Amino acid sequence: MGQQIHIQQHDFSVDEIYTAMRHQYGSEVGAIASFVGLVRDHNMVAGDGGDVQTLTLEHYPGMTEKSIQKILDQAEARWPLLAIHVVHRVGTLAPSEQIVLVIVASAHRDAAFAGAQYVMDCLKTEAVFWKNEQSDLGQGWVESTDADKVRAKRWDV
Amino acid sequence: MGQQIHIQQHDFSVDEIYTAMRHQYGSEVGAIASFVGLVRDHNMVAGDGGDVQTLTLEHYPGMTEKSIQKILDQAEARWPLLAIHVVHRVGTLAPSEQIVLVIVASAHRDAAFAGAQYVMDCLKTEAVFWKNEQSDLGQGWVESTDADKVRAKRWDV
Amino acid sequence: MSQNSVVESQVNLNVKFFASLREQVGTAELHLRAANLETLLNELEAHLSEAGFEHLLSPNIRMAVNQDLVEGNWREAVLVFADGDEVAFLPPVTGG
Amino acid sequence: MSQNSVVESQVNLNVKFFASLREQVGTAELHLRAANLETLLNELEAHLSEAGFEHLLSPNIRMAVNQDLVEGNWREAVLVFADGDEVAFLPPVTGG
Repeated sequence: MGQQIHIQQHDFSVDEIYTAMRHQYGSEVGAIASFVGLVRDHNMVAGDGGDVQTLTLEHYPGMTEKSIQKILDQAEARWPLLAIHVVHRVGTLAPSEQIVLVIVASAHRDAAFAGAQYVMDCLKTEAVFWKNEQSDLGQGWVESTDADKVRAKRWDV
Repeated sequence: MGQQIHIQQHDFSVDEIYTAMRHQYGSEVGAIASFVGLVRDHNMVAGDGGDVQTLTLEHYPGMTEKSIQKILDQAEARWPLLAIHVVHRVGTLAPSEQIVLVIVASAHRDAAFAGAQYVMDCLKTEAVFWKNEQSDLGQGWVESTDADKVRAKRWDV
Repeated sequence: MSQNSVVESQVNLNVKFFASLREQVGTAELHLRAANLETLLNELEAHLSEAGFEHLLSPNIRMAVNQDLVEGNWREAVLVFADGDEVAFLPPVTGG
Repeated sequence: MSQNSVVESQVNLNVKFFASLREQVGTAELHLRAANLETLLNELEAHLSEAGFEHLLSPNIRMAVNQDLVEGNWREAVLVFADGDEVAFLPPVTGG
């Protein structure tokens, strides 16, 4: 299966990645599911009612890629996927900016959807990133929520 | 919620639709899930081992749009969605061509994923289209499979 | 379509056939006059081949009037038509 | 890292702290010498503030050696270090 993982400060083009994936596997591809996460202005950090001004993402170069690699290997073992491409930004982002892209190609729609959702759920709880929210009232570290953990757990057989 | 339904012969640009959706709701949008279905060369019609040369989609103008509208209304009632855009092609398509796009924006990733998957599952079993596959060995009408019906049924509460 | 008409008069109907059914009945559209479902079926039997009419009645064919599906088994429905009604017969659908 | 060493000698370690823990201990990286987990913790206690060291030991902090997470409770693990090992302390992660 084709796996690509990119951790980068600069923005990404969904179109470029979609187009490359669509053509790489020709008419074997019946389904491409994708997910983009964007910075919301809604505050996630408890005890701070301010609007989000910026979100800063920190990572651990090397280990972060390994943590994502492990997630993609698990997805590949569970569903018949042709390709997964993950782009995850780090650094300081403003509201409306793209944070993450997960895009999955498969012969079958169910596998494509499940693969993309699985990778996103695991990114929330297992990928080695940290998020700091800066609002007009202060700053704080974002943790994965209990709901995130429940979502990731539901994939355990 | 912003709903758009387009039934058309010509191809569509995922990028244009994604970009418009991303900017229309500003920083309320935290998640955009999308799905593209493409023509596979793998034959779906029983008793015919030939490779697919073309796929012809027929619809019932007016009623087809209504059938999709109903699906989007159901999705909107179930999840907190900001926008759904469906583009579905009709006419004769070659392998690798784009058939359908479902793209859903929400504040939350679970709603975006569920909305997109629900709409796709219902399109398979409820949307008023017919598909005729032409292979090098003949032609035949494609029906939704039992698996498609099971997938659509799983959304019934 | 009105289900409350007391007097059932013959009206003009556009009758449409789609996809595999269109192929089986050999036409995409018929312009017929009928007052209700019973008289429409008589007309259809008269205009279609025996095989085509049998296909129309097969269990997987659904009926729509003015682009609304007739709920349940349309063969047992009580339908009185209004002038210009569009009646469509649909084989199993699949999109996506 | 080798868990089979018989002789445990002091080696050079790069010790990294991330995100909220980096803020709490007040540094991103320390270069320390230690032979095993026990001597490393002694070094860390000596180099960090009392509050910083307490944060390091709090239950939600995980440890990685050479970018592999130490499974289970790292505080109870038997770890013998090799020269140049990279030891990282990670607060709860979240991506996506």
